[in-house]
Amino acid sequence: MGLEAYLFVSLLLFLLGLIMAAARRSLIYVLIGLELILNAANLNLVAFQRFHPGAGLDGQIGAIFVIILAAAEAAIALAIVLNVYSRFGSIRPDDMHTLRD
Amino acid sequence: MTGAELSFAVFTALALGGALVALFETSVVRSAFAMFGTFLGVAGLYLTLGADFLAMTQVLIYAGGIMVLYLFGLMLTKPSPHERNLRRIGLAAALAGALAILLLVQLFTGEHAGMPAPENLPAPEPTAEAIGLAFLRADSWLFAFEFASVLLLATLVGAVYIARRRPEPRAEELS
Amino acid sequence: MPTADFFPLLLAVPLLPLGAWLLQVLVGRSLPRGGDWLPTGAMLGAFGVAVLLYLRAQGLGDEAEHFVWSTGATGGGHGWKWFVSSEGLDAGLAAFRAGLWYDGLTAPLLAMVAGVSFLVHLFSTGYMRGNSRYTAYFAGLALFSFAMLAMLVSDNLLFVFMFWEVMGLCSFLLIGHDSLDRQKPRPRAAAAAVKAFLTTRVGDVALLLGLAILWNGFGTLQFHELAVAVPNLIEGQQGWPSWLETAGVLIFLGAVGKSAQFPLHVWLPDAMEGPTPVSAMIHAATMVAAGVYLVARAFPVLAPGVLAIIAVVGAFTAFFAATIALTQDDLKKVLAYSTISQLGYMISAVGLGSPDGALFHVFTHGLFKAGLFLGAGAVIHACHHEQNLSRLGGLRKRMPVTYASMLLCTAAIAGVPFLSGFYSKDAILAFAAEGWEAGAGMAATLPLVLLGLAAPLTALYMFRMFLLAFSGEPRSDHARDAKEVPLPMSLPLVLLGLGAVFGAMLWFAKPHPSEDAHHLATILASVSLVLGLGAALLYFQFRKRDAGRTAAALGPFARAARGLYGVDGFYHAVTVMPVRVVARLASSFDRRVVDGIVHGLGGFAVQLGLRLRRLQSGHIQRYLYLTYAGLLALTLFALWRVS
Amino acid sequence: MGEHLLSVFVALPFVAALLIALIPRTSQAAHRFVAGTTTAAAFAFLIGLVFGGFDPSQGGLQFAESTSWIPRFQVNWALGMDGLALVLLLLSALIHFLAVIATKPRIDGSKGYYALLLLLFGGVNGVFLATDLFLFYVFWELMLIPMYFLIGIWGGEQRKRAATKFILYTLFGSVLMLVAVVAVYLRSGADGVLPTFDIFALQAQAAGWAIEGGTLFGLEWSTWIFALFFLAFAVKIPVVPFHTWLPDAHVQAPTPISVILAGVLLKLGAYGMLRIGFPLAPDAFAELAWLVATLGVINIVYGAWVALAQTDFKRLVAYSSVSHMGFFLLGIAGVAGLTQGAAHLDAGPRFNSIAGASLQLVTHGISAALMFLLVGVVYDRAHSRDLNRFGGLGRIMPKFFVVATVGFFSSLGLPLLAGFVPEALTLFGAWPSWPLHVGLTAFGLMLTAIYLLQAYRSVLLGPTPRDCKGYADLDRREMAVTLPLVVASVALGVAPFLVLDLLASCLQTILRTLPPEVLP
Repeated sequence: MGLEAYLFVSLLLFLLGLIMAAARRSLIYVLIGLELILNAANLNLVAFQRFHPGAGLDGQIGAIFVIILAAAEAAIALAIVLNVYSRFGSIRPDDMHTLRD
Repeated sequence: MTGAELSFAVFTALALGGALVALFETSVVRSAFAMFGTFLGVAGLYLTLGADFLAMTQVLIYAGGIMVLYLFGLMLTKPSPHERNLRRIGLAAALAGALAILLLVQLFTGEHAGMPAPENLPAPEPTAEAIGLAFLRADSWLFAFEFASVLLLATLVGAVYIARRRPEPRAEELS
Repeated sequence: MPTADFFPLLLAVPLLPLGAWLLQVLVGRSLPRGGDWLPTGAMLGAFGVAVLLYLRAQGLGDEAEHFVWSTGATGGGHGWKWFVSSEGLDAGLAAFRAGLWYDGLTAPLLAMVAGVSFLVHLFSTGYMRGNSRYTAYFAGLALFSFAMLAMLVSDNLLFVFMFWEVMGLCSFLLIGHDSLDRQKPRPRAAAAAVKAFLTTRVGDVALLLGLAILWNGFGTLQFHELAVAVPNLIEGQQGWPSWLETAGVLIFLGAVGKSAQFPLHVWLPDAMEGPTPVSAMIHAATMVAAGVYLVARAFPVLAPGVLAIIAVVGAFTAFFAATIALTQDDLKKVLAYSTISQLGYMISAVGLGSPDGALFHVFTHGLFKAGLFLGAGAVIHACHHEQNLSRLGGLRKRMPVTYASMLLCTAAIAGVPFLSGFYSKDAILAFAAEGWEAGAGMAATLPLVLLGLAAPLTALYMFRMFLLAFSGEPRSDHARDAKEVPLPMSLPLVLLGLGAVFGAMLWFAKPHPSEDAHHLATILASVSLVLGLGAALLYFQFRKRDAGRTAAALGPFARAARGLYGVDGFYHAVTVMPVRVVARLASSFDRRVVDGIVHGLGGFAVQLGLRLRRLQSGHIQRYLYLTYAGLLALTLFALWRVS
Repeated sequence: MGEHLLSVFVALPFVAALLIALIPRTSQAAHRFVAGTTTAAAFAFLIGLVFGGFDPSQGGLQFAESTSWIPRFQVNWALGMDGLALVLLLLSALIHFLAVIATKPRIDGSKGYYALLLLLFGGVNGVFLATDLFLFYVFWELMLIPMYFLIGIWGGEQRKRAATKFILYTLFGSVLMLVAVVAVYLRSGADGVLPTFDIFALQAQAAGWAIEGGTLFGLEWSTWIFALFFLAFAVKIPVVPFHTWLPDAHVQAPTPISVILAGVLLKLGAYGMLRIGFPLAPDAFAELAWLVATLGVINIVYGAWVALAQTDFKRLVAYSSVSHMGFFLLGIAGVAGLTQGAAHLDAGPRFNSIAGASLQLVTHGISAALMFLLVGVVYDRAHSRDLNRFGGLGRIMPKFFVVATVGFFSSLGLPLLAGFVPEALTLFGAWPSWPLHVGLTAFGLMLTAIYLLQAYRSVLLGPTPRDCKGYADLDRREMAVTLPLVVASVALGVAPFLVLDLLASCLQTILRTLPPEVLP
């Protein structure tokens, strides 16, 4: 399969994550959307590295770091979600706007 | 259809299908599990790209670690049931669509000079040892690697600190 | 040649009053008698030194007319660099050197100015007694004398200008002196002071520009260097360059302001608001003489066209002011306009090509005008500040000394033969006649005609004033109670009366007009005197007309003259009011438009901020949408750049 | 110590400010003492330099030092002193010292006040001494901040508004300057050499930039540089139409701060013009000199005319500052105008012009400071600045009368007082290049006399209103503040060489930075 095929898959994955993060009504969904976006990015990284002879392993290593960050992000984000839940009694983003000017 | 094409098709279907289900599913738990499917599909795609170590990592960390994290999160919060699960999807879809069109146009009309056809690619080699060495060699990624471990440690502490239950004033009392 | 001690002596003349001024300002109020003896004594000293120098110059005999003692002319490091003192630098005014100057014209003038100043000081000790700001008054007088004396010994136009400006400040302070009186402040004195300063300032600014042109043309402002440089330039260029003519006109404008020539004469009559000795100082020794002195010194740079203008303006002023003097009822105002008229003679003399003659008249005029003003001061003092001619009269018997002194001075200014004024005025008329004989057209004829007309008028208005004040019967109680003034005041009167008689003998550089012109002038002057004196005697002595009815007799012309020909009102309408109006417009322009734009920009920024802050709603997903929009825009941009 | 003389000098006020910060809040006298001693010591030090150590015949930098500060960008801690800097430093030290004395012995928050004053002093010193463009910029910004607080905290009723206006205006200028600084820095490295921030190295290169600068939006590169620097400094000078912050700031600022503002801060913009503005873009400056001259005349005439309509004493003096600083602009424009003909003239007018412009900085610093002190004296007694409310103060306050007369007539440009010499030098110098402008300036001189005498009359002459009758004459503190300025004004008027000797060589060096085709 060519590079375009992978890029195409990655693009679709990215768009689905994007819609999900923006349109769903629960913080958990927003986070899931973000995970999809990260996966799409990782797929790009790896695909480009594969189709770019002489690139070494940098693409994959980059992807590993992204995974590490994703793990950290998920941990922190979910902790925040818990905190939000205990404070607002809800995890709907619409219910939270105390950061407003 | 060659074996490579077949596996690509299967994993793609798994990844995108999972994503679609996650997007439209009303139940959070099911949505999370659909995400699990996506993770696995992406891991398979890594395999087709010859990134065996990365595929394993994906399965272990994402499917194993992060997934569990989400399930815990779900269990500790009360889902908000029986409501329309998507709002303003039109706007999001429009933005995403515009972006998609732009990128697709670029994808299929742009030139990809220097990219060899898939059949000309060298056969993939096992990568685990190379990655391990790259992480541990001082002139390579050692610093970033160590930094990542520090980050994870900080995350661990931070997450515990944030999620700790405190007798907090509730929102109504704040405002 | 100057002897070794000449420079310190010359320098001492202005420095003595300067030192007195400094002491007066610092400690004067704690001295006995308010320290009045300090400047008076210093002036006496300065006068003594000036006389010493004068005698030394006189010792040169026939040389006395032409000699020049100057630090600049003799070189040898006596001139000093004023702007930048280091010797290595010679760019621009860094090369400017100032020095002292003493020649046959300065010698008698310096002595006259110092002497008159001293007498004014002396007179003031009596006249100003009991004034609430006695010390400050004497400080002002001392500084005034210093500035005039320093101007006379300067060897360059820039220093002349500087001390001339200092004189402007002194006249401002002294004219406004009464506005600060502790008991009875006179606001009109303040107005007069401001008017005097501003009117002369017009000329001063022009003069400064003129000096700028001269400096950039010649690289020097020293008299003797200019006197050499200008003919060289004219020879090289076959004629007077237009910039030099411009400079000449500007310099003359300076003199017009300071010497109160038409059209900038309006300040001088108002300056009568100052104490009378100050008027004597301004009119005789200092301020107004400075203008004449300036054009006389700048004579070498004045182009023929400029000289023609000067001659006509001066002659017109002489005539114009004489007509006004005829109609004034205020003792001091008559004298003020007579000064303007006489200054017209002097200025005109420069224009006619005789700076020597002009300074000669400055010299004699200084003596008898000081006598007249101090005499007027004595009259005013004796009559309890009554200075309206229609309420004076009959003072001859009551104030004999004043009467005698005033008579001599009046005769001198009217041009009675063998008195000092006769010689100097005669010389000026002779030059006018010479110009008329030599040239043709208006520029040659007008000065002679106007000056000739002014001569009988001078005799007429002076004797009118004199007779109204001194002869006949007293017309008010104040005049009836008048007593002769005490010695400090009468002594100067006597001395100045003598000066008015013999002053002309003290002058070195007698002008030498041609024989024919001289005869013509003598005839003209004599006829004028007879006419003027006769008319005055007829009208005021024998028929005892008083001042008020004189004006009525002269009809509409006199009314116009009484209204000063509307010059003051005209100035108010075309200069003062527009300047005020524009100022108000400029101010509101500044607030509304310039500042308005600034505030408008500020307000715009604030409004923009208020709009933009709505974007920060606190809704995470709205931010996400914005992020997407940004992403879209970036993608578009990237694709556009690629293609 | 020897080779770090200037560093020590610059650091001194900062250390003193720190010291004040350590003194307890209540010991006001100690704060005052530290501030007074520091400024007085700085002044004494500079006077000492004049009499020994500083060589006025040398045009270049003296006591220069340079230490690498940010090596990555070739930023150096580079200080150096020449005649211009020395003269302005003297002025600044004197004015700051007098400002300390002019402050009432008891004020709220004296700790912060004096500390900020010293920070301001240090910043100003740094600006005058910095020979590294980046360092110059840093000090430039550094000195704005204390001024903001000094106006904003200790000012009048509308102090916050005025302070905000001041800081926004000046920051606007600073931002433009930053752009120009960076542009010049990058340009200096374009020929394969290391880029530099050294002002004098940049000056040496600047002549070359004109020829192969390229254009941006249709304007020459060097024109851009000049325009940016000019705008940056124009706000500070201030040039009409960027002047409206000045009257507001002056009216709201307390008297000592007004004195510093008029006496020192306005000079910084002018100093920047002389040191950076035109030497770094000489050809653009020569081309745009007509504009500078025109703006100068507009400043003179417009400022005077607006001043004429003011009834607020302090506003009037503020506008007179605007008017007087116009002479500076005219003076520096006179340096460049000679390219349009007048070939028979040597460098004389050029020197006159720049000497007049720089001397104007000193004399205006003195006379404006004196004028603001006079306003302060009147305000302390009447609690009003309305000119129509006073009158006849000369009768009841004889000492004030003398001081005020010197102040007014020095401002008016009376010979033998400070104001005259620079005006004459400027007019003499600018005449060959800009005769028309000089002619119009004469009109401004007239207006100056009018508004000053009008104010003089309504404050000092005439009858005294009843509520002014009880005013006390100047007390000892007020005499101590005004007398040095009176003496300085007379000294400079009688003997201008006192200052011009220090300036002359330095100014000729600055003139030499103009490219040869501009010089005759």
